[in-house]
Amino acid sequence: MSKKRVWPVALLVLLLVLSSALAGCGKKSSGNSGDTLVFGRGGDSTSLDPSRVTEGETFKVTVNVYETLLNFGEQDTSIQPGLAKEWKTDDGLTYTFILEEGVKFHDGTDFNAEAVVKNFERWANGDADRFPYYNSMFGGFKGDEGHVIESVVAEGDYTVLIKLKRPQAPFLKNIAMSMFAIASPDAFEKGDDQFERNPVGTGPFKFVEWKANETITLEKFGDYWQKGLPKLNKVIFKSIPDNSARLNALIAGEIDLADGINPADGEMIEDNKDLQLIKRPSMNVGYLGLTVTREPFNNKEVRQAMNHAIDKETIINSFFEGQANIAKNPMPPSIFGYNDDIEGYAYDPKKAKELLTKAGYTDGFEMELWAMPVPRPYMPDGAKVAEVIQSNLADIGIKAKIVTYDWPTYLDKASKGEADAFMLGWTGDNGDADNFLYVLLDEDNIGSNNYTYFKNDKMHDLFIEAQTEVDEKKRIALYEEAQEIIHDEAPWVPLAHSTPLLAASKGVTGFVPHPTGSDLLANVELKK
Amino acid sequence: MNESKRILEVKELQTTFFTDSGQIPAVDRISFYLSDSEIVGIVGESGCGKSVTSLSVMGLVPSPPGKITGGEILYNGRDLTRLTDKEMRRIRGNDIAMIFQEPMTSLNPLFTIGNQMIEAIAIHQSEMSKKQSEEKAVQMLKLVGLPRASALMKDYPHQLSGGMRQRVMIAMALVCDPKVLIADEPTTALDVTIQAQILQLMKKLNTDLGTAILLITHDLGVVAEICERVIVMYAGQIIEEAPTSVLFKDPQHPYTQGLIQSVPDMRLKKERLYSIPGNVPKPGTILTGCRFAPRCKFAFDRCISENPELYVTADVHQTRCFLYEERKVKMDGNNTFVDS
Amino acid sequence: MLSYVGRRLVHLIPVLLGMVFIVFMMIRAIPGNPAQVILGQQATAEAVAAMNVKLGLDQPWYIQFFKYLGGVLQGNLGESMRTRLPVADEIWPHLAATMELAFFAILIAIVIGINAGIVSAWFQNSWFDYIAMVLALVGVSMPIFWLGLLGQWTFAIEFSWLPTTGREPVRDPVNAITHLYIIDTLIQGRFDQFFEVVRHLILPGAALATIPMAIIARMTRSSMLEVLRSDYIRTARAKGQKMFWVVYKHAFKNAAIPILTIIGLQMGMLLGGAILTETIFAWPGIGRYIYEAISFRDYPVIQSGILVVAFIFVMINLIVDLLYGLIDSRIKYD
Amino acid sequence: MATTPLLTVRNLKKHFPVKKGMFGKTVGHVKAVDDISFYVNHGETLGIVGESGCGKSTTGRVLMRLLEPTAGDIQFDGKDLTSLSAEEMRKTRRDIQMVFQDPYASLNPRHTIGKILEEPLIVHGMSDSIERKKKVQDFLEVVGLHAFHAKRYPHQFSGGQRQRIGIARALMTNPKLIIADEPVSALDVSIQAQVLNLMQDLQKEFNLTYIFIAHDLGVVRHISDRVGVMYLGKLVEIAPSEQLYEKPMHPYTQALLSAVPVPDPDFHKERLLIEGDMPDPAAPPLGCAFHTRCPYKMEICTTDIPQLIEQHTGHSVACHLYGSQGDNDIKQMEGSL
Repeated sequence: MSKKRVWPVALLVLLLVLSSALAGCGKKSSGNSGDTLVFGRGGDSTSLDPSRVTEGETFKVTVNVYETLLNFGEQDTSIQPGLAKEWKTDDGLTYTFILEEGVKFHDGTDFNAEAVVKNFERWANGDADRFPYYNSMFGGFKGDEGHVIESVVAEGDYTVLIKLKRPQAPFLKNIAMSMFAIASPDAFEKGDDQFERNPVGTGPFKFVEWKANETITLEKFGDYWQKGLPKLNKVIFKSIPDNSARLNALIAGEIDLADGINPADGEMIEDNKDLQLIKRPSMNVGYLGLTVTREPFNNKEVRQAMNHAIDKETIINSFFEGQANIAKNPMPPSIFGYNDDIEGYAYDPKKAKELLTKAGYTDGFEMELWAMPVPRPYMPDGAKVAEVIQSNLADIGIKAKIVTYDWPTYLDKASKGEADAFMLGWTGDNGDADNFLYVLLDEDNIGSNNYTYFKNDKMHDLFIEAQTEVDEKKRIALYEEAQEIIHDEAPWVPLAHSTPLLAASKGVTGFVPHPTGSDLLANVELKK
Repeated sequence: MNESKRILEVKELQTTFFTDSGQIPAVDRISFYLSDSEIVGIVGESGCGKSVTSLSVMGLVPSPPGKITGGEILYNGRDLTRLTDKEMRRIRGNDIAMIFQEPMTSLNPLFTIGNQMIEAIAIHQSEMSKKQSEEKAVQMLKLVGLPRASALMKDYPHQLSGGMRQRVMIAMALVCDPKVLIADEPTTALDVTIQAQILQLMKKLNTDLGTAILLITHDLGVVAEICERVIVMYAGQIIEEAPTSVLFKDPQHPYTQGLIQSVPDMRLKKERLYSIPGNVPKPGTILTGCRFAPRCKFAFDRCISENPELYVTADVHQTRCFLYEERKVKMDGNNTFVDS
Repeated sequence: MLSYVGRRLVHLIPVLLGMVFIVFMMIRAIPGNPAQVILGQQATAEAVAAMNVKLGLDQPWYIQFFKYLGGVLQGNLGESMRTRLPVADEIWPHLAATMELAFFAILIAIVIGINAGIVSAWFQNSWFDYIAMVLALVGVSMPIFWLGLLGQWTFAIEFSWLPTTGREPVRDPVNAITHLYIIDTLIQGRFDQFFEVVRHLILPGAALATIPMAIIARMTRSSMLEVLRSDYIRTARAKGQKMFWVVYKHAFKNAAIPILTIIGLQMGMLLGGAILTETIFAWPGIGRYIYEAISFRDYPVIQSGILVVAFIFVMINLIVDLLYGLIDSRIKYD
Repeated sequence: MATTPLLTVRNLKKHFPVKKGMFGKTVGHVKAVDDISFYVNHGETLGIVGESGCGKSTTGRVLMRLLEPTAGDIQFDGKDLTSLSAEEMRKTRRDIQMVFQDPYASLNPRHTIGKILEEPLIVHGMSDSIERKKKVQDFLEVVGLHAFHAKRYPHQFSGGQRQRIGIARALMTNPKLIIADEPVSALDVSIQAQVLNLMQDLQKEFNLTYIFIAHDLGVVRHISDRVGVMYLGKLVEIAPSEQLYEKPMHPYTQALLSAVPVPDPDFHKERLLIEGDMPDPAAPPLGCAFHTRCPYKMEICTTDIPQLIEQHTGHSVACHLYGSQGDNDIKQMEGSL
């Protein structure tokens, strides 16, 4: 009998030996080779032509391949020189850009004023399907009534004149957006489809290879016009969808830099002597939208009551792990025009209850509370946050039923005004107040990004005025006033401005995270 | 009567099944022997323990739940119950072979006849080359009367009729020249004309090869046909044993008598069959007194409380019945218990 | 045999047509507009309308359906709405990645699952049986998510034996030819890379193998238990055959058909892509490809992706059916 | 013997198609029952014997129209069963009942015996529940069980008891004819005798007519008045049982009888051993189906199918050995009885 028992044991031993034999041999790949940086991120790019997409993963790559006429500041959205070393305007209608000389595209062709003109013509002659961002930022295309740009002309080899039909306040910020990067005309003239897989820009890195859903590889552009840059030889963007797996890969040394770190992992990274935690300046807002066309949220007092009822601090401490600030306005403090004088609605259930009574809802009411189905930087765990809100509301007698849909459905239904109250957020594109306030709360955007259907004539006038006002100070005053209206009308419960987290191995230096989420890697070095 | 060697001797064998509802002694202290070249029948109804007896000898009692819990099985003087697994495997198929009731399911459907025949040779005669084994297999198939033996080697069991399969089973059992063949209901699943062929074959092989045969059956006709000696089992015990001619002429145990008279005789038509009242007991349900007492019309008080021994009533005849204690009772088996 | 295969392939056509139709209707029934998703939250209504025209989504569904069908019949699987690439070009690298992983996983599942099942049946009610079956039960109910991260933590971080994610060493990428990296590295004689590719397969392969392994083990056990009770097993034992051969030769071949069926089904399922495993291990497989297409309402990719997966599924079943005949000569195809 | 038989079967055939190929084309037929004719008189027992695959069970099922006959007619009690509608046939079935080999398989394990026995009464329109229950109890007693058994379930009974229940169920509708298909072959010898005796008692008590299908020649002889022998779908011999067993004419019958082991070691009989197996029913031999195994095979046997011809009073045989005098017409047979 005992002999019979031997062989299952033998099988187990065999399996163990096999598995350890396979595993034992492979320690070598964990060491870093100093000149290649592997950047682990959540998703793949959809295209490498930044003008054709709206999605952030593309810009993470293209910001290193392409350059724009103007740049944002290192960690803010101030306007800095880019391919244009100088620029000026007198009336806010005609802009003159003086270009850098001696800049080459990766294909060896020269960057000059003609190339800039060709890029702008390409966009202006397109349509909303091809260049969605151009459409939204410059009000349409050539021939459209709303199209802001009158003309783009070259004056000599290194001067470009851009004339506008009417002043556009955030024009320079728009020009600095990664979507409006200057590409080699030779390359895009070969056709869109070919071009978006083979990007040719002037950036510090040139494109090498793209394995869908896997890696995008860039390498140092030897003829880069800024001497001494880039410092790395190679950058590989690797898609690792799961946040925990990405962190594991970082700890294991397979990647050097990882974005999308769970707030909960922050502490662990700080404690790890091989890693560094990197905080990206916030340019987002997470909020609870109240659809003002639906009862009882058509009542301002009810909306204010909601603002008083929700305990933002608990939410931030519990689910953002402290990596966020309490929001009181619809845009983050880093944006010019932020009204810091506004006093946020304090967590005060008693007051909330009073407001409800005043509004005629002494016994509360029933409502649907939509919880975000996907984690976003501005809302790491929609379901959990919804539960807190639900219990906060229950304290003042409001019965909230949590509902959720898959993400496209959620957005689709919310944009149709089908939600009572919905969780959502926004990450700024160009760091302008207009990109938050007008886009998210103006009546012009009802049916698209104004999910609350909020409408206020005075506020609308302020927005339109601000859009054409070139004087920065005056603009700030206009936006501050608008924020007061919004605060009083309370179409939202602003929740948080989160600080997105990244992590890198200790050897990574020179990495400066940008609020827009697109990080320039030219100055990054990797030391063993 | 038997001067020849006792090749197989079972002494006080007890095989118990350990089930959730308790221990069931399927075979309860039975003793018998099989001499060289002899054909002995074990006859009985369902649940009497005859099949468990044969499986016990082969060491093939399904375990769990079954287990040999007592006694000895002596093959050429060696106690099989004490052998190791490996030693027992050397006996199985080599010294003692077995064939089963269901030729339809007893051959592996996914291997050719040749494969299964050669396997049997390879296990015990590893010195034989593949070619020799093949020749031997074909030779055995011919011996059991199968036509086109070499072609048959490549056939699968489903391509053969039941009778042919049983012949293959016999050929396979005899391929290593065993001294003992245990045949468990070898013809029950076959048609009568085929049964007749198989029985004739077994008898011939017994004569030609000298293989001793232990034939397990429920069919008294089959026993009468080829067995020299008969053991009658009832509810896990041997209740009577005698040479075939003696047993049929002078059955002593009331059960044996009843059994013989229950069978409709093809040669003459009786108005009414004799029938034993009651039901065949499930194994393990009767544990005190004579196992047959509840169905026995001669049963008296003692039969209910005490189990009779197996009394030797003549040189060659043993009966487990109080009526034969001290052989006081002599009866004429032919008409004593009939018609009443 | 050939006519049988032909007949099966003919029968396949209506099945696949029906599938295409059902998938077509289903993805259009769920809310969400691809144009909106492609254009992003900033898009204006006009832009969305223009995109709809561009994508042909303004047409009635039956016109869209027959256009798509017409394309498929000509071997054109359509073009991704999101990346604007032909689905046929895009799908292969993903399918190859999934195939490599799935074959590896099913191999693990078969080798371990079958042997565990056989030994469990052989020593029914032994400690091995109990432990194996408890593990199998746990295996079926184990969250892959948790298992995958645990595997990464243990084998990649604590012991540094295996890589955490991906299918190739990032800093030394494989030059893709067939996109089956095992083959590609061998063709190019890069045995160092081949070894790396195998190492990358182990963790996701093991995670993906868990459930099929458990299912195969349980199916093998029950199938073997039934077979081990049959008469021909008794015959084989009565011949004096060693229990090992009785079990592995006589019993296993007879128990193989239901096991093969389960393996076929599991294989089909694995080839359909395992979104969770592919997500945790950053595996660029077909599951993630289709999943992402669903989030983007990328209709052609969803349709063609599911069509391709269904086709593979049915083909595997056909192969399994043909294997039956190889195992059991009683099964005839005519 | 001027009475008309209870059942007369003429040229009955049951062919099963053999399907093959891509479109399930019928490539041949298994002639399970191939042109057989016989009759059964009131109150008698006709035994049908033969080896497995000879078509005896199929015959039983076709008579009940559980299987639809391919050809031929079945006159039962003045009705042509083959021409009845399904509804009429259902009603007629109360007069013809069947008893099966494996009573366990035909008893619903979830119903009590009482319910099982009541069912045929309900089906055939006996509406009074009390009366039905009374009848169930009566019949349980009749077959040697007890009234209290009505509350039990099939698995609580032994094989012999279950067969008694099967018989009771058949009797519930007061049938005229009972077709018993291997009713005792699954039973132990001692139990078999009980059931056979019971069947004989019931026949007398209820004036039943039996068709008794079995492979055990001893059992068939014991219970039958006349016996038919089937081979490969054909009736090869039919005769009063005495005559058939004493003077079998067909070589197959002779072989069959001589093959049966007799429980008497001193009985030595002349053995006619036939070689080989029954041919494949899907491809029966030409001419006489038995010629492949027949020791008396003649030239004609391989070409001509022998007709069933009455050789002596009531003793018909289908064999070329016995010439062609007489008439194989069934009417002739009836007339001479």
